[in-house]
Amino acid sequence: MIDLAVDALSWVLLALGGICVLIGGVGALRFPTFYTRTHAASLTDTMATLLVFSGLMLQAGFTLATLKLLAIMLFLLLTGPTATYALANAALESGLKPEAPTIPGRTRKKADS
Amino acid sequence: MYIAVSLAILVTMVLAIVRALRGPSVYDRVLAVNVFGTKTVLLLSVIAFLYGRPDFLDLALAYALINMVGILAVLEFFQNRTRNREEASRD
Amino acid sequence: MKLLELLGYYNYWVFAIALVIGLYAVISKTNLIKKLIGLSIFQSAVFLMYITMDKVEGGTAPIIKAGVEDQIYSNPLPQVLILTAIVVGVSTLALGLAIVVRVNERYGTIEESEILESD
Amino acid sequence: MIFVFSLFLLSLLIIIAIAIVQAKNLFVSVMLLSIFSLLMATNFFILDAADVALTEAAVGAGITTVIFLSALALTAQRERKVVGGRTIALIAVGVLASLIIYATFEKPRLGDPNAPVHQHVAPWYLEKTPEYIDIPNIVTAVLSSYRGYDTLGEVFVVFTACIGVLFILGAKPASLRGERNVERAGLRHHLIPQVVGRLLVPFIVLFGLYVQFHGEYGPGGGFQAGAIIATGVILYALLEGEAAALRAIPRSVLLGLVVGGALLFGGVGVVCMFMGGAFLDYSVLQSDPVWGQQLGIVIIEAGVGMAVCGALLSIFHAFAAREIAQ
Repeated sequence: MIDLAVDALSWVLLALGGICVLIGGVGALRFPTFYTRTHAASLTDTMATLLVFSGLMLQAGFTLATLKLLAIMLFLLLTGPTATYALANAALESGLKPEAPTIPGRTRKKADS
Repeated sequence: MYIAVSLAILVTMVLAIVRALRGPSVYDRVLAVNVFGTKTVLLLSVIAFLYGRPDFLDLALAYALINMVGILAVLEFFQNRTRNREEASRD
Repeated sequence: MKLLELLGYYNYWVFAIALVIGLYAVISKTNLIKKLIGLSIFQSAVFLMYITMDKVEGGTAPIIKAGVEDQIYSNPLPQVLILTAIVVGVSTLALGLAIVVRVNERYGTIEESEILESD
Repeated sequence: MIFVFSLFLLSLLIIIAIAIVQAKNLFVSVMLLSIFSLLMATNFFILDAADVALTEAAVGAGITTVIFLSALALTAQRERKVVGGRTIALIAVGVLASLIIYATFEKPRLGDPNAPVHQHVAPWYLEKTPEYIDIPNIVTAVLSSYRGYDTLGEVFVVFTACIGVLFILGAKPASLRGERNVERAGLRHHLIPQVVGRLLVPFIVLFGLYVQFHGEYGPGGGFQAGAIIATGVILYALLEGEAAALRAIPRSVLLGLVVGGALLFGGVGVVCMFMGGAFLDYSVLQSDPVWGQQLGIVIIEAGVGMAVCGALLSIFHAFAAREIAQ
């Protein structure tokens, strides 16, 4: 019973993680400017990592693999946002201005008012 | 379930590659490299479980640790380039 | 099985195509760094061919699991050759880049055609 | 199912390779090259080569990018437009590709257990390693014991390449502008990479040591460990500036590592000869031949790790010093 519940929970986590990965990937492709794309990409760095690795850890049980998974998850959670920061900073320093895009055919009423 | 997750990761890898190929700026390409790096770590971990050999997680651990070095090198590269340009314009 | 048979040649095809892409960069690009990049693609293609040869159907990496009988293991020999070749590859690449850096200091360019003109 | 992944990843590999060659901006090429390396490592992993994948990861994720970027900083970043000569090259490589693909139909398909490669010495290695050496990782056993000569040769190639880079880049550039010779600060004023990076450096070195000494039991060994530890020190150099890294590990220590590692490898071989065995036959090192083999492998791997780590770091410092001097 407990086993089944743990299995089901890990599957739910894995599925949610997969969905997060996909959403982040689509965002990194579809968003209009560089800085918005970093925002989308960071979703795959943090939330997806958390969900997928939690799911895998539940599957692994109490083994050395769980410890390794925990280490990988922690390091990814540390390095992912740092790398994104470094990249955004490099772009800013080299003179890429964060500007709101003007999309033709679409008026941005809220921003104007 | 592992297969579904790895398929999702593979699709995201393709999206990242499309971003890397389309650009438009060099930073977008570096961003794609970064996304691709994290996705590789995820994929390797899931494949290790799919194979049933979770003791091969060392590879994913290696990538999780040293993926950032390349991006930091990019930051330093741009920083030095900007500084050199400033110095050149001041001279 | 059918799919596997098709894939069995696919790895070699990828090897062939990646090899000639690298070769193309080496012979047709005049930029010296681009040539070195082509060379490393060429090198990676060769690595891929060797590693493709080591795979045994139903096998696993050649690390003996204690207490498991009649497990099939992949061939360790190509792995040994390629493992050392990767590290050697990066150090020779660095040597090539060092020469390119000196060429740039001497001639002020890394384009092969311009170097030949100025000589 | 795993083979479908492999098919997919290999197709991506081709696309990336074409994009690398097509890109006019060399920086973009280098970035795509790191995606190429990631894909290659995943493919190696799927093809059961965990050791090779770990090597590709250790080298491709950090060191290759760093060395290429240093070289780009010292030269031009964009490629000039080329005219002519394209068609002949395209035809030549097209013919070559079709010839190779035609030839592959003679090859055994992927995973064929009856392929000639699997008939020669490999079954002997797989069967006799538990008896003669008794370590689980056969790749390490073959690398350092059965084919120790090869590995010694490779270590000397790395050594020679390192000496070559030091000779070529060590000479003072003719146009050295004296007052510009300032110390680069690194990324010292970036707080977030500073904090996270400082946290990571000891873990990277620790993981490198784990890979070094766990190489007999899992994927790993001297080559991977050397590259990983070198990456850790390079991270420190990026964060604190190159001079700080040189203060932590001076040039003399690096050279000592390179020379000492290569000498340690050769020295073990000579000691084996003095103790009555053949060159690099570790069985004579202890009274029990299996113990002797294991002792020999541990020492050899340590030598390899020292030499690789020292060589890669010396190369990095040679490029970085050139950058400051210019």
